[in-house]
Amino acid sequence: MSLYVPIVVLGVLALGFAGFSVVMGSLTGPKRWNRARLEAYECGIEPTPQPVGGGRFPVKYYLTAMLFIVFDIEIIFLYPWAVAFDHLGLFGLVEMVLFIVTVLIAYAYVWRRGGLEWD
Amino acid sequence: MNVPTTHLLADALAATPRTEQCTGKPYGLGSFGCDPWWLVGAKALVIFVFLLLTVLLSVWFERRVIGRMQLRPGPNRAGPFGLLQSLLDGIKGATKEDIVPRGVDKVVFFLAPVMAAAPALVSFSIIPFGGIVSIGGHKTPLQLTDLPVAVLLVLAMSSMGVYGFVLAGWSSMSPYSLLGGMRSSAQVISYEIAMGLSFVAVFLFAGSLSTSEIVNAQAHGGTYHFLGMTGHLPSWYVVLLFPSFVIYLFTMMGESGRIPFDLPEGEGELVAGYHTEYSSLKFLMFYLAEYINMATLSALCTTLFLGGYRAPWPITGIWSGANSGWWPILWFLIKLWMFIFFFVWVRASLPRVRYDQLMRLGWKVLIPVSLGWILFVSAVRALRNEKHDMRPVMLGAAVLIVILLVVSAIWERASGSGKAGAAEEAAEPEPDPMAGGFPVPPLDAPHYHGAGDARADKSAEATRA
Amino acid sequence: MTGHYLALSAILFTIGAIGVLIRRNAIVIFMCVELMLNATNLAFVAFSRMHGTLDGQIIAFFVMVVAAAEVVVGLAIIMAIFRSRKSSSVDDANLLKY
Amino acid sequence: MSYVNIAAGNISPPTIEYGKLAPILIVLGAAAVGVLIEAFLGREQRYWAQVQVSLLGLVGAFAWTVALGVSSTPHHVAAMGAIGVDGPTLFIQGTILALALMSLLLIAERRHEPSPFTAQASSVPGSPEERESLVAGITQTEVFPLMLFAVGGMLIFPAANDLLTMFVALEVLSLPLYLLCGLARRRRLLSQEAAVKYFLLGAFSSAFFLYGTALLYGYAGSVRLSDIATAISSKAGTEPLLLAGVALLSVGLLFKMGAVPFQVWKPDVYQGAPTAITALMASCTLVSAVGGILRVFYVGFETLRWDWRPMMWAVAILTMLLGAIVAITQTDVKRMLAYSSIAHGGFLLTGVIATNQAGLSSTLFYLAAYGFTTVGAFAIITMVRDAGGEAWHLSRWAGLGKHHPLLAGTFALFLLAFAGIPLTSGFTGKFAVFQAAVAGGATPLVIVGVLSSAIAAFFYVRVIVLMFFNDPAVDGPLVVSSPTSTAAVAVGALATVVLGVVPGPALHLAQSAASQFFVR
Amino acid sequence: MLTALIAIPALGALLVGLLPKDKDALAKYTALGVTLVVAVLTVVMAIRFDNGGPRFQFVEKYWWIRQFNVHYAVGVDGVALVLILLSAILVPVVVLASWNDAERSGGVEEPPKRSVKAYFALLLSLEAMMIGVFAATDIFLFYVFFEAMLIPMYFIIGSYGGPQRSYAAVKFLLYSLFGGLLMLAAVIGLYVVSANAGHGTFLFDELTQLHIQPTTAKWLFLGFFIAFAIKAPLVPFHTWLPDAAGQSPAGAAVLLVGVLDKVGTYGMLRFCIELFPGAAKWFTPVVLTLSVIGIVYGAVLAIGQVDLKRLIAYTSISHFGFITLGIFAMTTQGQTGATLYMVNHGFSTGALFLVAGFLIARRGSSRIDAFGGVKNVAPLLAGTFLVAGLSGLSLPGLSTFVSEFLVLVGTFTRYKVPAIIATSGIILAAVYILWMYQRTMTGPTTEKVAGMRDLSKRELVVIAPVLALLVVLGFYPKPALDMINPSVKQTMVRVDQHDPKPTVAEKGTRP
Repeated sequence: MSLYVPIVVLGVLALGFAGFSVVMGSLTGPKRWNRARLEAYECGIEPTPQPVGGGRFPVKYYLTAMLFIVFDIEIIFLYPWAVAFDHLGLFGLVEMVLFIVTVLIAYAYVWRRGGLEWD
Repeated sequence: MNVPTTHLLADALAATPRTEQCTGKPYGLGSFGCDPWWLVGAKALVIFVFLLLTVLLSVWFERRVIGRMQLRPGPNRAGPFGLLQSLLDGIKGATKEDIVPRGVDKVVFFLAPVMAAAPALVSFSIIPFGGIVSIGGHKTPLQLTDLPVAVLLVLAMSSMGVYGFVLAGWSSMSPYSLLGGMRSSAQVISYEIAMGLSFVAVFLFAGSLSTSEIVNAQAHGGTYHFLGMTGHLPSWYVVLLFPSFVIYLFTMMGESGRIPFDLPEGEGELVAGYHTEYSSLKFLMFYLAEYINMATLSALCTTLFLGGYRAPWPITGIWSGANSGWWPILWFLIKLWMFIFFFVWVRASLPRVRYDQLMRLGWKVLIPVSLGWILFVSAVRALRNEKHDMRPVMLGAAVLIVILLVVSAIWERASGSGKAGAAEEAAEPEPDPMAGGFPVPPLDAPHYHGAGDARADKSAEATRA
Repeated sequence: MTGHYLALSAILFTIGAIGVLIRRNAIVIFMCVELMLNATNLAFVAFSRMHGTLDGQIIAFFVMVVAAAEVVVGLAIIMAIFRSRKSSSVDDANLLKY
Repeated sequence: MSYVNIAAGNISPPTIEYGKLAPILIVLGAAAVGVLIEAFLGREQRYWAQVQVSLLGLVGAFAWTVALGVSSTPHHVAAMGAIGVDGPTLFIQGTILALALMSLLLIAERRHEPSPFTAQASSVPGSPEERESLVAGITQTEVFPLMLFAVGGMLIFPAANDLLTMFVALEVLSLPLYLLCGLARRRRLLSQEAAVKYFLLGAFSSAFFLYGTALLYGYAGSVRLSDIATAISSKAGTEPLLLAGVALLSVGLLFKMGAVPFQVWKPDVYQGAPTAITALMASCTLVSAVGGILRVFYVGFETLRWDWRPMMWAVAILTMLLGAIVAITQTDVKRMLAYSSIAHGGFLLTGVIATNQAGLSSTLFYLAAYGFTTVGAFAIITMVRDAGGEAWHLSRWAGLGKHHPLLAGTFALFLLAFAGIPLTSGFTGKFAVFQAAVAGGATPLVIVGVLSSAIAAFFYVRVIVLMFFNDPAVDGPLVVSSPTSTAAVAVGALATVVLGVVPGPALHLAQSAASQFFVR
Repeated sequence: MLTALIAIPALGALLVGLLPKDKDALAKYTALGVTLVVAVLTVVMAIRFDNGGPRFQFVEKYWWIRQFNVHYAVGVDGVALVLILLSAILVPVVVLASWNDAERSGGVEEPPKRSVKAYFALLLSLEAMMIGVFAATDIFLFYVFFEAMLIPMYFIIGSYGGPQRSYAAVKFLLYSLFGGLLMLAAVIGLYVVSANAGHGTFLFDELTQLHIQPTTAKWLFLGFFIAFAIKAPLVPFHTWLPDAAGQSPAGAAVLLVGVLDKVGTYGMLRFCIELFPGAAKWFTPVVLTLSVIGIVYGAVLAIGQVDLKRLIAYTSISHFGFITLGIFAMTTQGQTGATLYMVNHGFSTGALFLVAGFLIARRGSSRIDAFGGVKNVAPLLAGTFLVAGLSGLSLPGLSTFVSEFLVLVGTFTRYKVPAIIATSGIILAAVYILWMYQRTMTGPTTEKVAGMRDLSKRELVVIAPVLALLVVLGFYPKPALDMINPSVKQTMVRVDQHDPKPTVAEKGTRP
């Protein structure tokens, strides 16, 4: 575990710094109340009222997130395979080709069905 | 070890080279985890300070360079060559009013900048600055720590950072911020896939995910016959795995969210994206995160593709001591700043791309190309491991690649025109993607395919053509 | 040490299970299920440590994959019913009865 | 402990016996081809291409399974022990494939109006988008690859020799089914509701399965069934870890087959899903789930018999009784068959509890017999139609025997088979299972089984009464038959009669399949 | 030979079922032809039956389901043969009797729309099952016929019966099915016992050699007995019979009460007693009590009935009490009498139902008070009704007298009190039969009855042979008795305490 301790040390340092800065930011600056300034900034027009919870995300983003999950998981499996590749011989190659081809099939489907289109 | 895949993966993880821990010989994973606590603290602090300095410096650097490229001087008042400019900017930021708009989700609004900045800093803990040196009697590597899964840490931290952006956008309760946050996350995760894929070939050759091991693996490239010369070429993966490197460069730009891929904060459309509502030091935290990310990505690229802290080939040929002692830090910094310069250069030269172009590049070009490249590399390597004659294989692969490229180019052209056909009809009432107050994609809507109605037929014809 | 992890995993699993049983929003129920899966992952990794074999960690990979696939399918289904009914409460889904 | 300690031994590449796994691979391959067809073929050509690919895939896999069974004495583990290729497994897989073929005939049915499946699952029922797609004649063809994926999972599930593979197979078979459930064009809200319920409960139960797996892994240090069995027999006493693991695992397994108290999803899902999909679930999924239960309890927990048997007794008794009793009050024909399926699950469990070779072979036979009958029955349900789709309410079936004696007669045959009347396959199966159970010392269970059969007979008979002895409504439902669904009905009826009158060959097959037990 | 007897009606059923829709007449003639062929064949077989020969004759045995050790094994002894004879003779009679039933059934108001050929196909398949059930010497096969038999009967009652037909049909089916399933459990139990003894079998011959634990035997006996008691029907299980017989068309009622229910008593005699002699003895007091209750209870209820068919059905319950009494008296006389009683009851009740059917068809109602003074307008009808009725009350000279006498004598030799009580049944029988006759046939002719036709030729042909048989067997029962006696004696050998080779089970229950 000791390998991870330095990361924690640096992480604490980073969190401390960032937290400190954010808190300091609200303390050091001047406070001049101005009604207009507290509105959401929309280039000067009347702000659009936002529903609680920040409104809804366009569904495209969900789609992207789902696709990301699919591919990210592919990567999970690719890494150990890559590391052990030299030990696995042709077997490793064949299996991974099958695996990647499978993912590519899904990929082709999504592509053709417009899952990757942005407008 | 019973399940085949279990078997395979377990073996794979176990395959990290085993060395006695803390002997320092050979230099690798085994050299880590034996520092005394004060050394760990000192190293962490040094990295922290180093990063802050890098940010200050690179902000100045960027402005100067861009200034030069645009035939103007850039900041030159504060300090020699304007070096203190960015520091002063920071101080000024701290004295500005910290505006918390009405209606924001206060807790998240405060947390978001922290979540953006902190992970960026942490990534750097696994970047090797150099080999083993002696500090206070301790032999210790010039690297905070290393893990068997070091590169994953970087990916994990960049994903953590995304939370900062998304939450910033979400908590601001403003349409621009929200859209910026969403875009940012979509962009980062899209490019993260390609980035993750670009690493695979590196791991394949290095046989490890540990950064120090990867650097080591690039030291001894074996003997390559190059222009009739036999020598120990520094087998940097930038040479060996050039396509991976190129892909990484693209994804690096995408991940950093800088021009030409700075869509999340595209001023023209989104004011300032997810940090529109931020001011004062909170805003600076996002700023900080961006520049640290830039440094991290550059450092990672250096480590994975440019032999890390190792001196480049001609120097090692002349000077055998170039890779020992404290010298490697120099080589590392040179390479790092090369990349930072590259970032700046790109920023100065290229315009911002459109969002759909950005996503298209990520999803439709980088991902398939990297998958193909992985298949190719692994096939070649597997066949070489099995002692096959590589020349016909290479030839065949080359032909195949050319064919694929041509086909995909034609395809792209064709689907592009199909898209144009569809766009032509955009005036017609399209199915409203936000119908009923909730966005569900018409995944199967006629205009995506063919058949159905006249206009879809047209586009289908175009597709077939 | 392993015991603590296991206890935590059991607690998380129970929280998830109770959540599934008492919550009414389909998405929340679904998240509770995910919590259960992650509790399982924790148990696997803890056992893996205990036995000194890697199997448990590998299994965790597979569980993640499955969980991801479930997310994709589940969200699609829940969205479909949400569009039709404008509600994701399972109490409103009451057409099927004994 | 750090990574260094974990690092062990040399890596030797695993081996995979592709030949022995071919049936699974063929089905999954066909599914992948199906996805490609969806991606690259024009809308008009998709339907036929999909039907052909699915048909070829299933027939090919079936042929290969038969070849595997015939060519050599199958008793191997494949893929480093993850998949067992043995007699019972091949029998179950063959059954699943045959039943899937029949279900495919129903799924491929496109003669009814536009299609029983909605073209766009995401569109709101009755919305302009939906009408647009209807006018355009868009049909749903993704059901074919989805179905093939599900069938692939079903093939792996009973073959899986370790719990992880089993879990993955469970999900591979479940996830497409969740989606398929929500695709009904008629009665969409019901269908979507069924999908959500099935999904949430299914995910819930698979979490239990997984936690059980984790506990067993903690107990035995491996998820392989044979290792667990070894651990059970070598470690003295029964640890809480083991018992809790078995219990949680059983929850997941019993859920899939719909045993009480995990049956709640079944009626809802059977009712809401498109009938062709219901047929698939009622036959193939049940076969697969019971196959998995057989393997887990016969291979993994065999030595623990005395601990799980009481639990299974209770489950079996409750399942038989509840299924039979609640079915009586049903007015929806699919819902009634769902409860009937629950009751049949109870009978199947009787065979499992027998834990002897006869129990195994009789359960195998019962699965085949029940599967064919149930697909046939659901096929008939798709044929009896009203203006609003299938005539689901039982009252609409009144007097069907007057106008359509052949159809009603066949349905009556299926119902009689469900009830277990001699000379139908249902009787032979029930007899086999009960006989095995009595031989295995579960006589009281058989008594309960007999009682619940008698109760169950009531509602089957009621339907027959309705069809034959009641007067038809003036605007009675139409019978819309087509070659494919008629073929499914014919096969189902034929199997029901043949397995009832001359069950010898099939029984022989089941027995010789079971003669070697499961491979470890 | 036996296979042919089973196959011919089965094939006939298929043939009739496949005839074109509008060929009703052809269907009728085909059915009649087939049943006549079967009847002739059966008579031939009865003649060729060797009374002194082995117990089971015309034996056939093939593997059916090897995995279950199930054989297709048929063979007849005297008891089975006379019952087959009964069925084979009654079926053509019924076919002829219900010549127009199918069209007319379903209540008077309903238009004739039932399928004619289906009716006759069902009748034929029922005949196949009935012959099969008596011929089977493999218990599994017996069970299969036993259960499968329900289906055609169920459809006959349900489709062609009276206004309450579906209720009656369902009640009939569920009762029988319940009993059947209990029997199934017992059959399985029996098999497992035999398998545990080393050789799993369903063959009757081999099972009788089996030594069964007394407790197990009692449970198994109960399984079989309840099934048969429901079928027979014995008193607590009888409630389906009046409904089923009352609602079914006359012809079917004949078969239902005349033959189908005999399967129950036949099963008691053949299986309950022979397979579990010890248990049978142990249960004898209970069974005797039930029988006696049945005799009296059935008779009393019969007196109170206002519906012709229901009345006849209740008389049958009383008669079945006599049969079980005879069987469980465990004497040769009693059992021979009981067997003969089965045959006679088949004919006599058959005749009653047939005549009642003629009456009802004419009047359109089955209520007794709807008739009156029939003999004035239709003397032939009244006459046949009287003869049939008299056979029902066992008038000496008619065959039923012989059997009832044998039963009572046989019972008396061992169990005096039940026999004495049972005798009261005879008196009650006189009451219900004669009173019924008086109410329907005598007295002033009512308006509705006035136009009633007398028996037609067809009806005469139907009723005459049955009545003739009643008379003939009444004066000369020897051929039947000769046939029955050897089998019964063998049964007695199995059961009797003076058995030269007592079994373990018997020792255990010896008083």
